[in-house]
Amino acid sequence: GTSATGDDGADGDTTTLTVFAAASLQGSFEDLAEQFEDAHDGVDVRLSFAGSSDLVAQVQQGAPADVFASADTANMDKLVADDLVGNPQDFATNTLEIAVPPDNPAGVETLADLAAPDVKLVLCAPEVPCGAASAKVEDAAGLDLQPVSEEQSVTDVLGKVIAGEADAGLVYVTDVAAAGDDVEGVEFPESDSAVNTYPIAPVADGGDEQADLAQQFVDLVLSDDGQQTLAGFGFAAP
Amino acid sequence: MRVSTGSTTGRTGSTTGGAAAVGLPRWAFAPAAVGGLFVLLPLVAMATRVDWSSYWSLVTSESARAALLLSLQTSAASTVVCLVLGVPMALVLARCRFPGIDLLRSLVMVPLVLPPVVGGIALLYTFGRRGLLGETLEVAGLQIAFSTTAVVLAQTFVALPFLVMSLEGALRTAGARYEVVAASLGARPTTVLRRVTLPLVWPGLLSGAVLSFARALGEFGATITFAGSLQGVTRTLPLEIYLQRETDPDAAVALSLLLVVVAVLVIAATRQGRPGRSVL
Amino acid sequence: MRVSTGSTTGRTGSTTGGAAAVGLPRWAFAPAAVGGLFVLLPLVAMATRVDWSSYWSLVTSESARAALLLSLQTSAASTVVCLVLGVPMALVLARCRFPGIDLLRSLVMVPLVLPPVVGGIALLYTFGRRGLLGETLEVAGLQIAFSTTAVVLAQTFVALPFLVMSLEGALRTAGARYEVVAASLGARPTTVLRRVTLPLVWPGLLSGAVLSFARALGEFGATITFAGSLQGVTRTLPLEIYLQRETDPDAAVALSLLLVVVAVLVIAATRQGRPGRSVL
Amino acid sequence: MTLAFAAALPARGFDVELDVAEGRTLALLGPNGAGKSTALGITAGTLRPHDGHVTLDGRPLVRAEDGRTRTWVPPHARQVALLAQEPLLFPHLSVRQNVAFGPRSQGAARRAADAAADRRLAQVGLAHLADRPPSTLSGGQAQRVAVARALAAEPRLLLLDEPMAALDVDVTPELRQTLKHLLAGQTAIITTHDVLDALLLADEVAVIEDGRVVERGPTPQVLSRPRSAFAARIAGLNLLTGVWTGGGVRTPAGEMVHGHDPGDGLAAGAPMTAVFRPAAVSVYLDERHGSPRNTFRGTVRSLEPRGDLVRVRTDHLAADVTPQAAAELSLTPGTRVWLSVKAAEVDVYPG
Amino acid sequence: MTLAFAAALPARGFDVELDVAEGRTLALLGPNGAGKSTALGITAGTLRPHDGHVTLDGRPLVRAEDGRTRTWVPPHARQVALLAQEPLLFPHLSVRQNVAFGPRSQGAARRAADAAADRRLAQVGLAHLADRPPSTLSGGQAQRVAVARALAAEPRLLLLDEPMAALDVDVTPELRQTLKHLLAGQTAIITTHDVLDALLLADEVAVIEDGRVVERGPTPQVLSRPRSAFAARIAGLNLLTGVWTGGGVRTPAGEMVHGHDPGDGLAAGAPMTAVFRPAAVSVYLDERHGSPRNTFRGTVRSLEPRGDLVRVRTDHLAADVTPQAAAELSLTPGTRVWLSVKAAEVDVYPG
Ligand SMILES: Nc1ncnc2c1ncn2[C@@H]1O[C@H](COP(=O)(O)OP(=O)(O)OP(=O)(O)O)[C@@H](O)[C@H]1O
Ligand SMILES: Nc1ncnc2c1ncn2[C@@H]1O[C@H](COP(=O)(O)OP(=O)(O)OP(=O)(O)O)[C@@H](O)[C@H]1O
Ligand SMILES: [Mg+2]
Ligand SMILES: [Mg+2]
Repeated sequence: GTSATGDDGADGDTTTLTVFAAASLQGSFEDLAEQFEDAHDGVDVRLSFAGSSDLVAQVQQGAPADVFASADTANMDKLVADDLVGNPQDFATNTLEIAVPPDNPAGVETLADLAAPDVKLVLCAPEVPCGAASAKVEDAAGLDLQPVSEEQSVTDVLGKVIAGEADAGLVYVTDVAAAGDDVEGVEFPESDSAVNTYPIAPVADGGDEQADLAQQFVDLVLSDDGQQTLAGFGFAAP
Repeated sequence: MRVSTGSTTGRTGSTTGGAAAVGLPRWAFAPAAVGGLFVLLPLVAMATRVDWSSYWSLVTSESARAALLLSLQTSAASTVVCLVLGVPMALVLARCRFPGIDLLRSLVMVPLVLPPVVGGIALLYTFGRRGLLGETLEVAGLQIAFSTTAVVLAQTFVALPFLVMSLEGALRTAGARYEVVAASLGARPTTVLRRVTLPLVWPGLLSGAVLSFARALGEFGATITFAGSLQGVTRTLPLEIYLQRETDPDAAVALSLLLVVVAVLVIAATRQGRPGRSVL
Repeated sequence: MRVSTGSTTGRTGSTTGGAAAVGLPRWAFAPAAVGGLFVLLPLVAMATRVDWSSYWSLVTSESARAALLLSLQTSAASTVVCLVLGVPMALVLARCRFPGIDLLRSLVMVPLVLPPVVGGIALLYTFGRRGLLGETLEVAGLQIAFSTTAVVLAQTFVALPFLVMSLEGALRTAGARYEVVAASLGARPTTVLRRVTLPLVWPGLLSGAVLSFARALGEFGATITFAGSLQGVTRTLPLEIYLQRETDPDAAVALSLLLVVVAVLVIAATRQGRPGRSVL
Repeated sequence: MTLAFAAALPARGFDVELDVAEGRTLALLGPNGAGKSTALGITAGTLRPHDGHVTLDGRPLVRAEDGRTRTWVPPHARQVALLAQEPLLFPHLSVRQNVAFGPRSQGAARRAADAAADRRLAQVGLAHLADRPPSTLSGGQAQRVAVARALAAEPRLLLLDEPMAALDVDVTPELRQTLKHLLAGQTAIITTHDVLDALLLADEVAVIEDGRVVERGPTPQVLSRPRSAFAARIAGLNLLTGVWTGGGVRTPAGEMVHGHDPGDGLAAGAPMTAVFRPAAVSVYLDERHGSPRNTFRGTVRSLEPRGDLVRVRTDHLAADVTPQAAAELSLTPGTRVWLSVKAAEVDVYPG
Repeated sequence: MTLAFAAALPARGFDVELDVAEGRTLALLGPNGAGKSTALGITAGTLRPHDGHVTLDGRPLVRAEDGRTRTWVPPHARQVALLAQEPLLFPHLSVRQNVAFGPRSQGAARRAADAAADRRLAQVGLAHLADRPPSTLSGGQAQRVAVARALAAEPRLLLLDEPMAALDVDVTPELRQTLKHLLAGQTAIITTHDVLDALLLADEVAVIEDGRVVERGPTPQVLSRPRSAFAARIAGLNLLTGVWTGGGVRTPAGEMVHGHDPGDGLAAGAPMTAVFRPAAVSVYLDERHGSPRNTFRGTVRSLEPRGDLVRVRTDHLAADVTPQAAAELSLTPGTRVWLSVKAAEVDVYPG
């Protein structure tokens, strides 16, 4: 996609780079965009955050994206299959963590504790990436978890835990970090069995100049600076 | 069409004598048609995307059937709750005057403007385990979270303003003149309500109930936030559609079409009973 | 309170003589109060969660201001579009009789029941580059999706039924008797519409417009799907709230409260102009 | 003919033919539910006939055949103003704006329309209420404003549905006089229950009963020589119908009525009408065989004061007697009486 | 007193005191906008007075002081049925159900209520319309159903607001008779513009003008010796007021009126009323100095047929003359005339 250029600014020379990123990347990508704007005079980075699948649908319908950063490979693969993006590269990984309310009312210490019948557990539905990951660790640990709800997104899981409605939930490390004091994270070794990878790619079909800029943004994300920023938000390196 | 369109000597076929209405200005039909198309075209566009060969198996899958059933049950239940709470609310708003009633009326409309997800959060803060009423409810032995009750509460919250609004409007337009006559004939307020007020605003009441039902049927944000999503317990059809969308967007569209058909059937069925008003 | 509550010899203070209304049955106040609390408590619960010390800086942050401004602009624009398309639609639905009009009326209500995200998909299928009208529009040089225009379209799609509904109801209740009188005095249909019909249903029109505006202001699902979420271009206040929720749920609630305040202000301001109907 | 009307609406048992000549006023009389308002509604275009046509100044306004409307001029283009039985003042406009509505709609400038409105309001005696909202008017005031509004539209044909009902004695004669003045030269139809309205305002009268015209003609003729029971009642006359026997009229009940000889050789058996004033009737408690040649039996139904006299109504005849006479005979409902009337007072004519 | 009424509503310029004794009927007369409906509304509880009280059978229905309502019995508990000026039949109920509404609401069983309804419908002559929806009734039919509905509620106090307006000649006497029958023993207030209603139905009359009671008393007295111009007009009498001069009454315009000597030593300057029938007035084109001792100047305003006579209305007096006389004098509106009346025909009394 191509974004509008030179639409504002007295010099009439502003270039806009549009980045579509998964909602969980909001904090880190806002920082990255600032860095990019500082380094590129006259470039204005516009960020659009939504669920990865929303973004995919939008790009498929011709949304004016220059870069797409997905929260999972499955969604990126859809765009690859449609030939809508260039070569995707993994730029971060994320693992699951147990989130519990600050006072941990059910006393959850291990993954196995989640199987206790009186623990109100919420998971992501298997259809969404975090749910798929949850299913993997469940398998790996040989547990049969009985959630009271299979949520649509990590945010929904986290929301229930923060409100104290659920005793525990499985979310990503970065989500626990972003939530601050509202939840407490409980790490567990089985999380290694489900490492979630974040790929990024320039969106094809742009003009040369845009494609250039898009590649530069991807490069920034993959650079040491970029990785450091991501680490600050809890992401692990790919 | 029965209605003439402002021509000086139009030729219109009509199948029986009787009341005639003033024509609409002819130009009014153009924007009306544009408006109609604006709503209809997206539905058509959706229908063209559906893979009709697999449609039947999709909508009769176990998860789809469970979701549809749950949706119908909870929507019916919340419509009943809306009626029980909303009819008195509309009566008070339409017929009583006391300081602050205008503010109250505006506040009752708030669920309309609140993004449903935020509404769900607010409900959590109220009826959740750690919410305002959570402890009271827990002492009373009521566990609302993650239950079908929570779905009904969420749907009621978003649907209630529809009923109140449409009934209050009908009550205001109908005025209180017939109620005054009934009272002077010796009817107590309850009798007036039952035998005069409600029958007179029947169309408004009916359309309010249908709207509440429709809104409850389509409710997603507040439900997922407040009640969660578990097949057969809290996963209504809209929630099922969202989930399908993650893996198979076209299937989601197909399920949405099912929702649309159900809604149109309900609305149309209720319209049947609605008597036409005579013109003069 | 001006209205007596069914007691045989009540003592009520009233500040001036004039029309008296039939009392409501006393029992009606209980469910009305429950209903009112059901809507109000969640708002209170929300308010108690807000960190008021940081509230001001939060709601005046650049992103919040941009989102609020965009929300107000787009909601105003879609209210105008709703009026332009919806008033003629309501007139046709209320005053014309032709085969299929009942089906049409039901279809126009569909955006109410459709989960907004599905509505957004349907809009994409229609106005997107690969949609039904996509090519036509592209030839015409129009790029709708993911622009501010798309936000207005999405909001109009979900808000239009509110206007049509509430106006159609008002038109039906008002009846056509005054229109007939006006026509017999020589007024052309356009004159009748402008000088009689619309002034008579003014309360219904106003409340329809307010509802549309409120619904547009709270619109989230269709907007994020059809218009995306670009700051200053398509990221309205509900989208901003949604984003905030990912990182800072309390900030999201605080922003929601801003939305509620804006909506209540708009609704209350419009109510002011609404003249009370006399009772007898 | 300016107005030619022939329409049927079987759903209301309505089938009526009427016409009104240029500048003339027709009074429609008839009992409640006879179809008066229906006729006006079809003419104004608020009702569609099932069959028939209405033509004004040679221009067809509506033509229908067996439920299908063939021609249809919408109400606003008919130049027919209808003052309905209810005043239906526009609630959102002031009294003056209501009256100015017609002129404004027909393109008059604001000031001209307001001036016309004020003139009409003065004619109905309500100039001082011009700035009031209609909701603050009393019932009679509203009706008078509605009259002014209909007049201000200056229609080709004016339809007035009981314009005088609910007006007080004070204003009725005045408004009647105003209408008389304004209806001169105005083609109009007026429905009324008051014979005075018909006498003063109408050139012709049509009597409708059960959706059919039972009688019509010039006002003085219909009211002095009515052929229908209703017209006789409204004219305050006693009416008996029967057949000519050569010397008099024999009613179906077998009574003989003698009157002025109608002259010209009438065939025996021809349908005849006999009419006489209640004041010409004397009431007795027994049968007299004096000079009055007509006597009838009856039972008193009601007694009503009427000016200086008392009107005694029996089953089918009425008599006006002095209060003294009524007291002497101690007439009360249920009293059996003989009524007698001199032949010289009875008008007999074919029909 | 069964009903004691004293209430003010300054917003309508209304300040009226009335009372009605047990089983009696009071007729409220007055011009359009005088406040008749307002008085009924306050009694029925559809309006709140600003000041004053209404008491029925010793039980206060409403008491207000300076805009604050102190006592308030809701309308349904007042046992006061109001037949408003518009029929307001419940559109969703059949005619029978409308009439049965009152009995049903007061706890009667379905069948008993329906039977009562059918009885009342028969009394107003509409038994055959019992199953119709109100929207299919003509204006007059609807009004008659509303009368039946009010009667069926069997209230302690019945309020009738112009029950006879819009009724046809056919049914008016009958319904009047029905009402006369039913109002015997029923405490009731009726507003009307028809003197016949007052004469037949009311024991007492109160005349309201501009929101004030200007005259009240037993019906025959008010209508034969009216003190207010309106009462005189409604009674069809000429009325002149002035002061006693010893030999006659001097009007403010300086005219002298002679009549029956009122006897008893009246002080010169006492306010006096002189009343005479229009039929006693003769009309001339020039001044006569014959036996009639009273002559007045006037300008003809209107001519109306009235029974066998023509009523000539001048600025402030009316005369009934024969059509022949009217034709001979070629009276038309605008003609300047002399009116004369014999002193023997003039009733003079203080007040
Ligand atoms: N909407 C309707 N549907 C069916 N029948 C109707 C309708 N309106 C009136 N009628 C019937 O049609 C007949 C004629 O009614 P219409 O109103 O013309 O009478 P009218 O002569 O004006 O009587 P009134 O003097 O009481 O006003 C009546 O029998 C009435 O019951
Ligand atoms: N809602 C109102 N607000 C203010 N003034 C009103 C209102 N209704 C009536 N009035 C005024 O109060 C006065 C009394 O009105 P009311 O209806 O009692 O008269 P009425 O005697 O019944 O007249 P009519 O014979 O015309 O029915 C009138 O001057 C009228 O204009
Ligand atoms: Mg009629
Ligand atoms: Mg009145």
